[in-house]
Amino acid sequence: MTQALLAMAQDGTLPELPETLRAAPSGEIAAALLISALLMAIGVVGFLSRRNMIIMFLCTELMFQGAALAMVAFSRHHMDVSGQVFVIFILTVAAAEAALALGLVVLLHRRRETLSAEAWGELGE
Amino acid sequence: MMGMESMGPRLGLLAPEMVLFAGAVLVSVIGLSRSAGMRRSVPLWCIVALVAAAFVSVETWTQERASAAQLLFPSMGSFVKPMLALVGVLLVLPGIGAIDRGVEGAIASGRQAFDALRVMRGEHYAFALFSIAGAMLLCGASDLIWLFLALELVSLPTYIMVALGRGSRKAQEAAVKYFFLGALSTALFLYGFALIYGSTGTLQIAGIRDAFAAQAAGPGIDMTGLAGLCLAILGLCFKITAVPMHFYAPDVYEGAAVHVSAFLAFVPKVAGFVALAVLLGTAGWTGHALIAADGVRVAYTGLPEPVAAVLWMSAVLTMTLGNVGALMQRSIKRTLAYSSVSHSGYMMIGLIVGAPAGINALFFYLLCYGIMTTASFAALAALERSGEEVDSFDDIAGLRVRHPAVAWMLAISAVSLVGIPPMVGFFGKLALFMAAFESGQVALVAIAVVNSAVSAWYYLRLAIVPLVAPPSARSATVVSAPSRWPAICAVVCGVGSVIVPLAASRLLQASERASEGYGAGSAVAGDESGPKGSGGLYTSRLTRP
Amino acid sequence: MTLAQSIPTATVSESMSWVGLALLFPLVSAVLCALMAAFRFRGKGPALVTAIALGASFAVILRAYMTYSGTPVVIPIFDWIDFSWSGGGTFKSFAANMSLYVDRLTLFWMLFVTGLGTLITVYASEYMESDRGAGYCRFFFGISIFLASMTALVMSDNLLMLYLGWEGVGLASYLLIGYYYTRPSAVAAAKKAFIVNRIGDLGLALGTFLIWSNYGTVQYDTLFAALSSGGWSGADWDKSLIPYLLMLGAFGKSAQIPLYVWLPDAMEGPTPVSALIHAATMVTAGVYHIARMYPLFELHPDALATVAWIGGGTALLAATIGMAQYDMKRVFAYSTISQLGYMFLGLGVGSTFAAAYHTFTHAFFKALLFLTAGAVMHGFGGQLDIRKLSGLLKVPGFRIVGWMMLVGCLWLSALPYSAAFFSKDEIILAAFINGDRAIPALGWIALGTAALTAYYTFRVWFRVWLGPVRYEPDPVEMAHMAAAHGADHGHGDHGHDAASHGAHGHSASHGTGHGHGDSHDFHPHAPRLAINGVLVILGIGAVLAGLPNYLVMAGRESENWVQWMLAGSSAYQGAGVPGGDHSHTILGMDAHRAMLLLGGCATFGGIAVAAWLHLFSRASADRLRSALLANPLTRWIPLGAERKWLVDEFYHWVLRLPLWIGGQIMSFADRHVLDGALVNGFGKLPLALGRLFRPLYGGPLQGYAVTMAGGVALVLAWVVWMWTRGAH
Amino acid sequence: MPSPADIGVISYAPIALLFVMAAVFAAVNIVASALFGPRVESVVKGTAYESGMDPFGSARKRFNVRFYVMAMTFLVFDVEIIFLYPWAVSFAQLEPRSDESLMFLARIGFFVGTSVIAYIYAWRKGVFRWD
Repeated sequence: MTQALLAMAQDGTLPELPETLRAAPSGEIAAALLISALLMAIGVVGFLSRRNMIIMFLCTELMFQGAALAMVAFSRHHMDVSGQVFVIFILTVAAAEAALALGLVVLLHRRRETLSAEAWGELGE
Repeated sequence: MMGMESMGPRLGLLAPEMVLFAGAVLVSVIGLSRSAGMRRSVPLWCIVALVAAAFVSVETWTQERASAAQLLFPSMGSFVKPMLALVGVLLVLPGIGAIDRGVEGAIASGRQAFDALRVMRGEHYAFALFSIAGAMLLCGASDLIWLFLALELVSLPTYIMVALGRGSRKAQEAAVKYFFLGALSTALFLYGFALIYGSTGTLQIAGIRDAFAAQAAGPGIDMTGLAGLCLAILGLCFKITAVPMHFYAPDVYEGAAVHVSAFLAFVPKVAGFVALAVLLGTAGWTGHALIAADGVRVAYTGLPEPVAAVLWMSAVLTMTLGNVGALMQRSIKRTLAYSSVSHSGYMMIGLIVGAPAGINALFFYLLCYGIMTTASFAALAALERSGEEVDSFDDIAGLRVRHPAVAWMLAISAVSLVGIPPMVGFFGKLALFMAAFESGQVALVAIAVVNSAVSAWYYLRLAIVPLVAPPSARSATVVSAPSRWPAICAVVCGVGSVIVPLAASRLLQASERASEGYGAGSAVAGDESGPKGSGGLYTSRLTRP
Repeated sequence: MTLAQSIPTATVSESMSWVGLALLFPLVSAVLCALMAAFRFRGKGPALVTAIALGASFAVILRAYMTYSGTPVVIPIFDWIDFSWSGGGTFKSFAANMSLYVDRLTLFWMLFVTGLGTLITVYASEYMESDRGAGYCRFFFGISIFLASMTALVMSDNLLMLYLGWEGVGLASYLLIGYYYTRPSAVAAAKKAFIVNRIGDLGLALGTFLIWSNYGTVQYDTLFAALSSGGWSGADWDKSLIPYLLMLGAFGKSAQIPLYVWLPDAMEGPTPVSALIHAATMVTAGVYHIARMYPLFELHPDALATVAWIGGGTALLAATIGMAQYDMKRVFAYSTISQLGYMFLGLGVGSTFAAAYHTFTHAFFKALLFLTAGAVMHGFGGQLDIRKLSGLLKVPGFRIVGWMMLVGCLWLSALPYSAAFFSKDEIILAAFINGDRAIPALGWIALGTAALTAYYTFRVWFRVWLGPVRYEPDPVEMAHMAAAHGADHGHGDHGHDAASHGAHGHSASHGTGHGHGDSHDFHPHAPRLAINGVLVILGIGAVLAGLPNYLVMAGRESENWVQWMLAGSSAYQGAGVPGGDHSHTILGMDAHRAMLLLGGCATFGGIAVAAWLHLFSRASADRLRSALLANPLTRWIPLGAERKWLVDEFYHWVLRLPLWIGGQIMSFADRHVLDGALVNGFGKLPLALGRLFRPLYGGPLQGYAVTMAGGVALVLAWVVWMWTRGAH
Repeated sequence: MPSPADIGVISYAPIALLFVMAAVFAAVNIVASALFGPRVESVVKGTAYESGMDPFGSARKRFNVRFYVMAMTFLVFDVEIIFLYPWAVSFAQLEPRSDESLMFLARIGFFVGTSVIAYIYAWRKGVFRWD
């Protein structure tokens, strides 16, 4: 599938962007990159500071989206559509991880009646 | 472009993965059968799929196909795929009899009706196959998307395997830690990929290599690219349990079922190292040259200094912290986890040395490590104490009296892990250290040798406690696991650690194919794989301050 | 022309690869024994399989001997290690392939190793039968592993494979000494053998490494070629170290001063093991190794003299200890050490022929002695104390055993015109007159030792076989066995627990109520066909071992067969029999004639003293002992000899105690410094770092995450900083 | 020719207007009912509405695991749809019945096939059974 999409992108079989939208001012790119970095940073901080595992998971999603946004921004910057193709796959994987996280959280909640990450500290030195 | 034309050879190279994929589908369906006999045959089909994949990977690999696929390491799969499949066969065995033990027992005794939602054997083995297939896919990665997806295909199944491998709370805690920290690391290398893309303007591995070469020929790789490489490396360090991403390993290995720990110690590690080799290959090691897209011959001057330094520090810290951590563990699984960390440290030497010698030695070491570590985990899986896994040194004290074979296999694997001749571990280390020595990494070799000596302390304890120590009250109640297969696996691996060295020369030669075709002259001069041809698009506009 | 130059260049022969079967057969039988153990096989299958495999191995060697053309042959089996690289401007290689090096020396050694191995396996099939089951499989597995390793050791064409075999025989020896692993003494003995041997192995490993680093090869043919082109130069300390390191390895394996202490304790193993491994074959590996590396030893001016002195000293020391032991097997163990000392003496004074010949004759008569001792032990409830056995020749069924032991004892005492006399004679003769290498002082020591040998050997025989009939089983053994039959019966295969040498089978055949150490009720258990047959064959073998010399004496051959077997090998001393020209004299007599007289005197003198003290007037032996004890000036003689000159205690206080104290200190440091500060410190590092950010997170999961993210942040900051400084 | 920025703002204006109207509509409704609605408290009125039945049990009770399983299945299949969009858009531009278009069809067929396998697996696993 990757190959197919990339092939389409590079063969030019994917629709071209409208001429007017192709060149983006570097200021906008920089802003997008800044936001992606912020998303990443907020995700990390949230991941470290929140106890609720669902929130923690949402924070990892935030990080993923930060990376995805950076992909899109760079894709625009280089006028290369493959970065955006990557984003589709990032979303898919994020969904798969979400399904996994959901299952895991349900399992844990049944065991402990809490979603706090603090509750899981048996293993260790 | 690389669409239609290169799809054919590439599909041919993907045959083993397809076999595994089909095997996974088959196994997951058989695992849901109402017949207990069918369900019991799941590991068998799993092994059949793996053996078939090994066979197919050897049979379908040809030089022409490999070079037509335009990979950075065209021949890597020729060694790594059979290795994964064959060690995978060994990794299947320790889980037999352990997965679904309670449920199957209840069904057999009639206390419970068959419920497809409650049996997990099919899933477990299907996930194992998916994970191995993911690691194989990495060998054929031609762009970052592929790399990312394959890495996730390796990881996601292992998260579930940890959670479901055994019903205890420890396993669930291990799953929590593994999953969340794994997601964090995924996010990190994903961001690293984004930055690399930003720096080079392409997701194609070959294109990235050309772009980096062009940058290196000019002012040097720009900061975006460097930061991206470092982030990606650090994110991947999670997969290979390297500093600073190794902290989860002891907890997860301890908490997970022992056969899952064995799996974690090998498959994700191979995946991580393959991915790291590919990533570092884009920046290039000393001594290789390539023809850049504009026809200029560019000689690599070695990894960019910050990247090399990060790898160097990480390797040293990984082997040292791993060994120091293992010294005083009371849990065997934690000891093995730390040992796994330290072995990653040794193997990182191979990454620093680079293609060809370092990468070859690295993959040979992975094979040796897979055999040795599977032996020790399988030996643990062959025992149990009042239905629980055996995990403390007390449990295995004087094991020779009641379980001589397992005790000897544990001892053999431990001695092999130290790297004492003539065991397989010695040859792994020999090849690795020799490669490092040749390339001038004397300090690194010295540190690794000192580390090996330190590691002898705890490995020999693993050998001496079962063989020499008097049996303890705890070890007297240790019994064999219900299935014989873990013990058989331990014996096969243990005997393998003694016998495989007999074929050391041949295996080394086989591993020497791994990095064949990398570097000199192999580049993609003037062909279409550089997405936008030559030009200013390669250089990022995020220039240095 | 140096010795190395006289060795013919080896030819590579693929067509002779069938010789590799000699290595394969024992391996196959080891695998089969392991399988039988896995399938809980309870019959005599393991013994049968092992005997067939070893017999086949012997046949292969025999055929190789028949078809041997006269020049050394290298037979590649498969490539094992073949590295080559260029470093430091030179091309280096490290090749150690699985190849066999077949010359006469190899064949000579293999003939008696596989031949005796087969015989002793047949003997053991009866001896070990009470242990049928897992123990039986384990025993023959060990024997097979031993034979495979010994074959690798002797037939390898390089030092690495030799080292592999060296370690393999050590492992097999360890396994078999500790065969009765429920007995603490057996476990301790196995450990002792293992550890002492490791010291020797370290020497061998270092020596091998130095050979490689100096001569660039570990393969015999290339090594000899390298030796013949370039001599030894005294300036190279590492080259001059090589023979000493190899010597250390040989002394460890062949139980010489200072590493002999493990061998007497090794008698804890089953008697066939003592006979095969610890008397006839494995302990001669050191002799073989020095013979094989003889060109290297010759290069160093003092190396061979050192070997001679160590060998002579060991011969004397072990003989004095053997005089005062009461355990039959122990006496024979010390006699083995003593005879090995003779072999090293022979090597050291430059007569490899004499050493090899003595190895050959010794293998027969010592195996015979051990097997007869084993038959006694088998029949009399594990009793080995010569004070508690007497007049056994009159016990029905033991006649053959007794006469065969007499043959062994006479041979060990070097009865004139027996095979052992010829071989020992050559050694002593060489010590007196062998040109530059002769050390006459050692000749006198060896001669004295020969008298001592005759004394302690016949001390055993007279005590045990003649005199009034008296015997009792060993109470410890019997109690052990009774316990195994009572309380522990349900526990595993009882063959393991009953450390029962035949007493077990005996008691089983006589119903319960037996085997409680009750000597009145005790019935000896006479050996059957397998044991008696093997004893007779060995006896004949011991007699025939003299044949090579008889043929020379009768003028039918121009040289001794053993000497011929050394021709063209690294151990060949071109001069032939020392003093063959009759130009040398000892005490004014012709050397050979003097040796016959002196040696005869020593032998018969020793036997006479033994007869007086232990046959005709046993009370006077006790009187002599108490007289010696009463006099404070002589007290140390019997006490010291009985307590083995306190060497074990010496090692304990000088080596083990400091090591133990050091270990305690290390352990303390380990617990409180390493464990306390370092390990726990590192272990807690992530949590401690995490605690810094305590307000930020909750739980260990995030503690790890903080460390991980912190590490990444640090690295990134550092990379950016490096980049701004211009590194990329 | 209008600048890209102009196009962006102008073309998204109706959507913004839609958002504003939606927000205002909701706010106005809530405020109006709070201001003008009659307020009669009673026990019956305070209970939860359960389609005319008397409510029982706690609102915080556990949900059946089937909900989660279903949710996860939905999530995964839902996301797979996004691969169909780029495919559909590019497929429309291919020449009908050409080799290339057949190849495209085969590729998406393979993709859908894997989804079908997953679906069959979920079905065999009993995810869709509600008992």
